[in-house]
Amino acid sequence: MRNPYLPIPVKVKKTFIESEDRMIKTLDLLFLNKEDKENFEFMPGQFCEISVWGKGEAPFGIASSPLEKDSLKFTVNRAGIVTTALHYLKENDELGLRGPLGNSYPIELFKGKSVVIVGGGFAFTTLRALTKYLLAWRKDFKGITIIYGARTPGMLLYKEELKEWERREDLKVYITVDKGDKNWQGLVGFVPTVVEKKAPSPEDAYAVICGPPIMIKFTLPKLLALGFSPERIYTSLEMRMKCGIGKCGRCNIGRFYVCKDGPVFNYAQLEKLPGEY
Amino acid sequence: MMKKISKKDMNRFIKSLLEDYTVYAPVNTDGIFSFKPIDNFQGIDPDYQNSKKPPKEIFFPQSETMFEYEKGKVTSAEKVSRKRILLGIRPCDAKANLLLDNVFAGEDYQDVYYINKRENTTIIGLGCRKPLSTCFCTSFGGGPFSKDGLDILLIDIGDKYIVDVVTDKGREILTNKFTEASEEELKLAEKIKREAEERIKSEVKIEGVKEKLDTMFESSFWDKLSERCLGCAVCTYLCPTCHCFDIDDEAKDSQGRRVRNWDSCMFPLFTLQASGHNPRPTGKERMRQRVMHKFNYFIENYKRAACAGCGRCILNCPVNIDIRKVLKEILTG
Amino acid sequence: MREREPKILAFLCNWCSYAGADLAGVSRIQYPPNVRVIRVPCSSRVNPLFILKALQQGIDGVLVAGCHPGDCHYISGNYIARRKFAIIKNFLEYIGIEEDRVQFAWVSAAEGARFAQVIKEVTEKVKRLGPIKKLVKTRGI
Amino acid sequence: MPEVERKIREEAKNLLVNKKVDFVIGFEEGTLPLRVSPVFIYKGDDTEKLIWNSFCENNLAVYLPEIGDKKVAVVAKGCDTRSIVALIVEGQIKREQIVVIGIPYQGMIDRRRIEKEVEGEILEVKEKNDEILIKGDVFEKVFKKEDYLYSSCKTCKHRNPVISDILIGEEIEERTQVDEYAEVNEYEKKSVDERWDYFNKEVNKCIRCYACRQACPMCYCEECFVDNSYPRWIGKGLDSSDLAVWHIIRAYHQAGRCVDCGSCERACPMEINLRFLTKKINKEVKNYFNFETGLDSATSPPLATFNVEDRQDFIDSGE
Repeated sequence: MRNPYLPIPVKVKKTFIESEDRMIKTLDLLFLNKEDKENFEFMPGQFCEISVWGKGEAPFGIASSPLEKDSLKFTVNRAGIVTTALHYLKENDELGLRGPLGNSYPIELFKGKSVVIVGGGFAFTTLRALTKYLLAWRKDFKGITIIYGARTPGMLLYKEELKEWERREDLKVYITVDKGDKNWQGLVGFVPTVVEKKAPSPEDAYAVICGPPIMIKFTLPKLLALGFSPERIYTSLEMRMKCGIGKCGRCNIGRFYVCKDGPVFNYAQLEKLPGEY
Repeated sequence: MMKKISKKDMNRFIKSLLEDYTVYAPVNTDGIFSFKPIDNFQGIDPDYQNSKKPPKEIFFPQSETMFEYEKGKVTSAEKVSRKRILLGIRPCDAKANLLLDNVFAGEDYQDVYYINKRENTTIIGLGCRKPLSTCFCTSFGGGPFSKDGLDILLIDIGDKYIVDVVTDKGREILTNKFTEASEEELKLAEKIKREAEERIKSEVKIEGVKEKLDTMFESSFWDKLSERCLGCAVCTYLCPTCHCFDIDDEAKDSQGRRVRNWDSCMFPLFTLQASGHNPRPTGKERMRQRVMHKFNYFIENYKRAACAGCGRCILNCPVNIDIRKVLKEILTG
Repeated sequence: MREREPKILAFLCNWCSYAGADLAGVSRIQYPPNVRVIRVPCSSRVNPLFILKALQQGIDGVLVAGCHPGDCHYISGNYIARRKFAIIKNFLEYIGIEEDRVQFAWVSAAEGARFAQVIKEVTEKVKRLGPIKKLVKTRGI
Repeated sequence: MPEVERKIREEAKNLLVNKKVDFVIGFEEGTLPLRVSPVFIYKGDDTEKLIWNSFCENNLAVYLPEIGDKKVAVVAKGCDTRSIVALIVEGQIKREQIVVIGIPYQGMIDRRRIEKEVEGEILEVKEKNDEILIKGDVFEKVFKKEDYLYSSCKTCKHRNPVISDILIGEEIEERTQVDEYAEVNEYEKKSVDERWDYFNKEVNKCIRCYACRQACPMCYCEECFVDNSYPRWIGKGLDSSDLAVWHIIRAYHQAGRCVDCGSCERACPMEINLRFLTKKINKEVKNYFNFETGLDSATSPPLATFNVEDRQDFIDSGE
């Protein structure tokens, strides 16, 4: 019987500071054992529990796509003990990893359809994984629209990639900030407003939305007004998690455990659940 | 299979088991019973009603090392070094273990810590001759002499026990001191059983509770119910079916151990996120979660309520919140 | 067998006792090397939890030292500290922690020699008690 | 119906009907013998639920820091009123928000002691003057109330409410002769190792349910030190060192704040002798600062203030 609580060893390949306040960092990890690497199969939307030896364990969405070779990325916002410790790590430091855990974005459903990706702040991590995945299989999908907002230009994640995506002809990218700076030439305004203005077509389309609760709260009605049905709006829930496998109880909402039955849900599902998230 | 054994021989039998097994039995410490490993056995204390802390802790200890580590080198503590006997547990708690099995040994992820202990334990239950007025096991399909979840059930008929051997695991430990019970003795056991069952007066109606709760999430009932609650974890820690836990590292530098400790949905910290957001910010949501989880969500997932009717939460709540009353109010209110 | 040297933790207030320790140092006054110093802004900064945490981790004795009454850089910090220490010290003794495990002293910036003397006395007392056994956390921290 | 109970209902009804308060916190019939349950009454008609007897053991002041801007009447014994004063002193509640229904009382009955003295389950209880009649399956027994009071009630020197807006019942004569620290003094005579062994035995019963903390009116901290994650002071398991630190600091944090109502001990499912800890703290607070909690709302809590002349015999001052 495999012990689902035991982490497998990984090490830091690279670290990268994402945000101007230096509070968000991306870690790229490598598996220490070949068989662990081979067994590690995941899809965008899933998450892992990362152990920092001596500090503890915390859950993080996987920010890289399974199609990125030799890369397993996690973007970490510094908040508590584990995230602070993660920020102090250097190349080749060893860590523990459990996962992949939870469900993923329903990419099978997206095939042959358009996808609208709406993200805010540092919740863009698994959306990056999703975007990379969709772009790798670009022809399998119709239109792809990305709407992504952050407080300031310096707080946007994956800046280089965003630029690259903006240059591409086969996807629409709208980057917005709450407050620009002197070099900012893009959109200024909150994500819900941008969604309303740019009005991505709901026709044959799915929407995936991740961000702070307040953003989701105001974006959701806009998407519904545009004609997206609740069954076609997906999101990933944030909950305090520990075990990651539906035992420890804290991420329980209704009959579901967010770690095991989620974190990805559509709004038709969420409407039937208690609003405790 | 019905056998019998004299109490004297029973004591010898348990002592002989100590050679190969770790035997957990109810131990009286300053008037409070708990299941502890024993190194001698002189019979069950006549004052024993039930343990304060439920025997779930034999499989799911309140504080348990999952593994030790030194940097990346991880040594798991999942193995059980010795086989175990759990002696004297009450049928309600045995039933509760079956409910916990759903969570820890269900269809998806297997909790090896729990399963290893469970599989390596033979459970000898002791029927309740004198159930308390707070006992309501019969409301959940149990009873003072229910055999569910037991390997052996003991029925105290005075100077001897009638030994109801329920499983092969139970049969395996028997010795030649266990002899066939006579017709008369079995009749006496039946009588004792009947009398005990008649003593259970707390009938709690469970049918319809789940359906009623389906409609009650937004009800003001939860405000009313939670206002007197102090927000401690007595009800959840003493509950034989509550299974929530926290995972914590106790370490110095990069060397230490990962521990899991019981946790409770009654604590605000249970769901508090690093951002400061708490999906269950007040006592109302937390009380609702406890009741809903036991009598709605659990039923939806596993077809039965997460309650065995042991009455511990009733007896020990510092402000006398009585789950029987709560369930009644849910149905009638 | 050689006796194990006790480990002692000293919380020294920045303005007086730490300066006193400094003076002892620059004056080359000898004192036992058993003390590890944590500099705190004021003796009132010392939460009794700090003391307990130290004992939990196997520190054999704790000293808290601050300015003499009336000399506090923050006017009244040491007066407040004195009240806290009165309670915690008596309480720890009451529950069975040996009296000398936790000690308090006033040492001014001018008292280099006195600092050395205090450390000497504290060390001797703790040595007499032997290694700490109570309250020590044996697994993790 | 006892006179006190009738008066409580009457006064509560008046307060609610005349909209003097938003709700009344009192006691209602419990579901078990020897038990009552705190209750919140919002309507005049519901005041019939209110009861008063020798089992009203909870300190209802525990609910007050949570009332927000509501106006609340609370049924309070002597110790409870001192908690209310302490909460006012610490700025947790405003005096004008609270209508204190004060009840002088001789003390509450230690239900656990009674339970331990009978064979089998108690099924019925009657209170009659100075006596408690207990009935079970096969027994009937009479207990003299005075002999079965909670230990905190037995040594209580402030049985009359220190503040009250409505006083129900006659004031009773305070006991000035009891030695409230007798147990502490006895304990102090033991050797240091004996003391540690007892302390250790008691705290090792702890299951970290925090009922003691939750039952205490003074434990109103937004986040308790044991729940801090950064720094994380102690482990959350059952390590006896962690249990010791939890109980040391819990008691220490009560310095100058504990009214010795005994709620923590009654709430504890493991029956840990918690008062032997807080009582020592109270003794030293009295000793060093001549302070008793909750007697007046003008004096600052002793650990929030100082006196230049405070004793410092435990400090090496170089003199």
